[in-house]
Amino acid sequence: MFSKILVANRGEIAVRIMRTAREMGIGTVAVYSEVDRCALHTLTADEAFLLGDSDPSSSYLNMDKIIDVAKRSGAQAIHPGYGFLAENAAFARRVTAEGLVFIGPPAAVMANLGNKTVARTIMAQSNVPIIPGMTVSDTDPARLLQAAEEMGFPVLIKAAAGGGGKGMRIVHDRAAFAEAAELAKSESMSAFGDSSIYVEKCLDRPRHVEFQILADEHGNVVHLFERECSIQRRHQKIIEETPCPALDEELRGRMGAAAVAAARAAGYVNAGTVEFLVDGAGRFYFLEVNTRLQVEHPITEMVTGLDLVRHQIEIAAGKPLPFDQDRLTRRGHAIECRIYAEDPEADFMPSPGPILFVKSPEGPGVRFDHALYTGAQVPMQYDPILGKLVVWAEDRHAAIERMVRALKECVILGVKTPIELMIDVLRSEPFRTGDVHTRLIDDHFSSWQPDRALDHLAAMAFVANEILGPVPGTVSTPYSIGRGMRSPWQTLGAWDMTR
Amino acid sequence: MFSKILVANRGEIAVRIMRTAREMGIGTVAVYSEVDRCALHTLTADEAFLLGDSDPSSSYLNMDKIIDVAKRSGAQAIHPGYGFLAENAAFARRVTAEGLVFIGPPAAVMANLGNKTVARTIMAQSNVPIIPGMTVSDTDPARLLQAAEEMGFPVLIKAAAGGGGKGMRIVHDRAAFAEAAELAKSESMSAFGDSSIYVEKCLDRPRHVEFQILADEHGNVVHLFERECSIQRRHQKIIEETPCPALDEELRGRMGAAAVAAARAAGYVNAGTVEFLVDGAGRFYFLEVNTRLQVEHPITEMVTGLDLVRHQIEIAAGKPLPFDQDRLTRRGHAIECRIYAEDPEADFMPSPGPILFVKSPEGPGVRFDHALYTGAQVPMQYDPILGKLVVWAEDRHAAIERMVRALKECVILGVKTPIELMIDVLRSEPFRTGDVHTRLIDDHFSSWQPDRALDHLAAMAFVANEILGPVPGTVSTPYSIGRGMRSPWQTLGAWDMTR
Amino acid sequence: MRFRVKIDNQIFPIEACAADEHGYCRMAVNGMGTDAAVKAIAAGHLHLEANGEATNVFVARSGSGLWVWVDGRARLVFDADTEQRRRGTVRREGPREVTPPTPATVVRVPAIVGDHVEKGQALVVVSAMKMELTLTAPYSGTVSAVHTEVGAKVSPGEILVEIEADPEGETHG
Amino acid sequence: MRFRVKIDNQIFPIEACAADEHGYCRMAVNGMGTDAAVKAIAAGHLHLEANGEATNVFVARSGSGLWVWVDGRARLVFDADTEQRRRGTVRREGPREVTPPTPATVVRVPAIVGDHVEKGQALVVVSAMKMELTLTAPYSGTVSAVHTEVGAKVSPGEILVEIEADPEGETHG
Repeated sequence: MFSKILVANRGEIAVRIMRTAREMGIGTVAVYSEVDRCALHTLTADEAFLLGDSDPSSSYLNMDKIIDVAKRSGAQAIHPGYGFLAENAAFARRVTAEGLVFIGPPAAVMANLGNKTVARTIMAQSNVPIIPGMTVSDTDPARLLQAAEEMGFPVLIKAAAGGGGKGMRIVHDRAAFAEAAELAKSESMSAFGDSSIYVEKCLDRPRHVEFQILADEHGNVVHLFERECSIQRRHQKIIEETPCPALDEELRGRMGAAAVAAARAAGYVNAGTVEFLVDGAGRFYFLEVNTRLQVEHPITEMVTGLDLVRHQIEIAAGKPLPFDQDRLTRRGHAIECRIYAEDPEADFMPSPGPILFVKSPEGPGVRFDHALYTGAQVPMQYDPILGKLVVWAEDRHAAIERMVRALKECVILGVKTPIELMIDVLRSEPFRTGDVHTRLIDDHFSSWQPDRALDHLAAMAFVANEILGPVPGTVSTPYSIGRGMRSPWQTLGAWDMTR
Repeated sequence: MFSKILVANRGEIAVRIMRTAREMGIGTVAVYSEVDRCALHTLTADEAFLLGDSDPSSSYLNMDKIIDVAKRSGAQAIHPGYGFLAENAAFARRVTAEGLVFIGPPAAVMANLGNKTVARTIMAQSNVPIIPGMTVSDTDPARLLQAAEEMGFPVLIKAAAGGGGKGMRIVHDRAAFAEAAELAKSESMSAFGDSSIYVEKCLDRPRHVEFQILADEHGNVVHLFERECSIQRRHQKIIEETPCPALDEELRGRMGAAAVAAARAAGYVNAGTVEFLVDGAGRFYFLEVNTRLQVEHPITEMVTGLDLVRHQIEIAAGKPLPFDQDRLTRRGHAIECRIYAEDPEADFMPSPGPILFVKSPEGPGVRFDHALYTGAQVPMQYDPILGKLVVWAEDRHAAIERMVRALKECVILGVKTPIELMIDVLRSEPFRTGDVHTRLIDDHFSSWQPDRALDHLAAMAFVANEILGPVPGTVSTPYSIGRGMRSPWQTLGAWDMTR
Repeated sequence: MRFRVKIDNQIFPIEACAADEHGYCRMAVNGMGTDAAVKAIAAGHLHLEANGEATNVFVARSGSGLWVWVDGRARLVFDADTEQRRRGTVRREGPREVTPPTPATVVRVPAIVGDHVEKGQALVVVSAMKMELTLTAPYSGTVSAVHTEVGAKVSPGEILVEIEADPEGETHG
Repeated sequence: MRFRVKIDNQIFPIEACAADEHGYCRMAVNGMGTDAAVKAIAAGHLHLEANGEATNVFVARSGSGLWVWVDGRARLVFDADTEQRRRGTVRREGPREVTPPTPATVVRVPAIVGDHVEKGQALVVVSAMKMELTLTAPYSGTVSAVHTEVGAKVSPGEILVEIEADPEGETHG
């Protein structure tokens, strides 16, 4: 086993990985950018190294610097987390070439699956059902439009290199196609360094259901059941749950088998996720393989009782999986809410700034993976995820109620968050009945407004605070030492978005 | 289902019960004493009522006042937690007579099982093995001594009405018997209002293994597997785990069946615990039934995936158990450490006082049920439990490492706690190998001293704090408004105990 | 003591007393029939009882306002009188200027000086936090100046495109 | 700057610098070869790097001392110089008086005026937090006064039983 690993990431996922490493007796090395000198991941590691300025290309995307730190610190392996270099095959290749271990799949597998059209071809050859659409990417507007017209609108434009909704556009008619394709290409270029896109048939209100897989170097592959990830905004998941209310045991079994087949077809090793779309008739289609630990991995941990990061590290160290498919069981129901610094009243615009007060929810069945403390800064340079609130309970109904309770206990002041919206979504009829699909937020919450019923209580609390005086210890301004500047983001709430 | 319940308790257990009630859509009513005006349970409830001054007899033991609050607030049921009135049959009878529901077993069952000698008789009649000893309690020193001599020293003197180590004394020889019996009678009288005691054979370094049971009003009884509770100090559990490393499936099955038989023999309803002693040869003996929710119930919740408080409330509302024995499974390993305000260097003397700083441990597989906040007071009038730190993981080894990690993250300043001792116990050879018994702390840690290896770091932190100045928000003195006085307990660390 | 408290665009007139011997500050919202008693518990933590129900409220000062958390809902709360003085004559009628809502990088500039644009038409596309945002015309008119270019780093308040508004009533196809 | 810091009975002489531009305060323990850099992160939260390893340290002021949490270990830390001045000539030789360590209620009083008692013999039994504690004779001697009775509420510092010590060397069977 490794004695020291480097975590090439920041925020809640870096902290979460370090906790498991610590429990395994493995030393932890953090890397950080200028703006993250006091970030929680920097503070949590046994050792921390400055990469450079806050631009991702100078820090968390800078392969040379990260590999240099790994060598200087004596780390034997690198865990990439999610985002940044996690699905960068060139990085995985570099790490291996330098004699270090990449905690993730082999670079070649990652390259194949990272190209969405290559992945579609591999799956089609292994009889894993794929969504109707192109299997070769393109940049030429005319050929792309032609493909779109052949399959019929609406279509989805997707980045060949991408994932996570980056570079993705729904196009409902021919007129809007050209500008959407331009935008998708440009976003794809800035996110992945590659402007290749392709066109897929857009299914009507599909469910997004993914299967977690674990595969070792010895040919063992298992799936850890599904995650229902249909609740999205801006094509990014915000609420996930497992089990998926729409799957029966028969369909779950078939999809799990398809996920394992997909992993075997790709030669997969380590933890990964096979994403499917499921239509109203219960037909499922391969969407993509995420060759990393997913943001939403904790709900799988909750229902299976496994620590996925521990298994990632053990697999990377060459150990065989300690269980086979028959030994794995699901129990209860788990839900995750992603807590971003974003404004649900302004189309989920990021809302970075200082965390003026934070208090984690507690009690039975609650886990909050985060990188927050009172006085921490949420920088504008990176993905504005603050944390992931996860609950599990005996059944879906109890899990929903537990999540509502936990969200109400999840106090975050200083930046906008979707917590209030999430409470309303969880309590909504469509969510309660399990009738979820990828357009649920758009269909039911696009003009969501905060409930004003308790505003008079907030007003009275304001008055009490004026009368009772500043309570000892209230943080009025963030500490200035070694912190980034106060960004204009924090006033974002007062801006009307034009988009 | 009830629309409102009263929680007749304080501290972490009251907060824990309220969280589940809230998730079930049930309103919560707290009761509190003068010193608990700002206690977390008082603050957590939807409504809170002052009972009276801080003496338990004026507050948490005052049946009249508690029943009056239940009626005034419109609560339909009372959850007694553990301790205080939880095992008081007269209280359960009063609650029922007043038309309210007692969330616990019927009064008559509680009375039978509360009398340890009656309980021993019931079990013996149902072929549940009992420890050799008296089945009739007594107060006469001569007859007690005679019984002790007949079974041979060492013997245990126990309170007939008691539990939890109160009024219990080990006697190694005839000479010490008389004073020990007097002390036991006096302690039993003050704790339970009854000085009856009895004598039992003292087993050599037995394991204390208990089985959780759930029984509904419809004759269904299940067990939720065991808890190993051998790690004790002052005859009180401080570290519990499940599964018990010493049980194989065959013995677990026989003990589970005996626990269910014991529950059936007693006519048990609601959640309860059947305690056994297990000797080195794998023989097990009935010890007692705890007719309440146990402090250590969360480890069972972790490995079975059930919310015991939810099931207690549902059973009390007349619902049948939603599962039978075959549906129940164990998974992984859970450990609990009880965090008391007590000084492990001074024979675990209570150490009440102000909580000057608290920070809960977080991350995967960690749960901290507590009633703390920075600025809270730990009053001297009540049991000094601060919280219960619970972890679960895939196996015992991972659970131990996770608990060590969590203990290190469980920052509590202002009162003495056993956290440091617990880290050392968990890392000790006897605990690691699973070779635990009720004398482990006495045998290996009776002269425990803090490890001084990191004291120089604490010294440097002191200097930094002097130089960097008081960090904004540091609480230097607790807020004076509405708080109890600063008790001399907080200086206890400087006292040498004479006992 | 009397207060006028502002949340969003609503004003709450509140009459409050000094703290009592248990530290509770009692108050009522005029015209709403809601009484409350509020007590300070710890740093940023208040306990509020209103109409027989209690809840924990968390607060944090932010500039001239106070963030308040009630039951999962965060509000930025102001003293209405101070706020009014501070804002003075500032018009509050929605964005009239083409400026990014966040620090961002310009990726495309469809606006061309002299072009006529309709309200809502794309003028500048910026990228921030790996997302693209389109800044559109706040009203119909003619582009009179473009102050940015592809690759520029821009900040809120910086006017990227100026538009000379159409005369009232005039429309273009 | 020089400090003498006391934990338990150990004195640590420490030489420290003012904070650098990143807020780190650098220091060394004289004679131990341990360098550290410590930075203030948040209320009660410091970050400490020593010999290439970092850890989070939590602190809280308590009277003249500072509680410090390092890696699961809580220490009450004092400035040794202040502490010495404060303690002055106070004798530190263990309990010499029969007084409860905690507020408690007296449940039994075996001590009788005029009795001779051996060191360690039970004098008063008190009850606190549902536990019984036996207060024993701190030295051998003759009970000269009993200032309490069953049922009394007693506090630390209150002398419950006075004992006239035996002359040195004298023992009783």
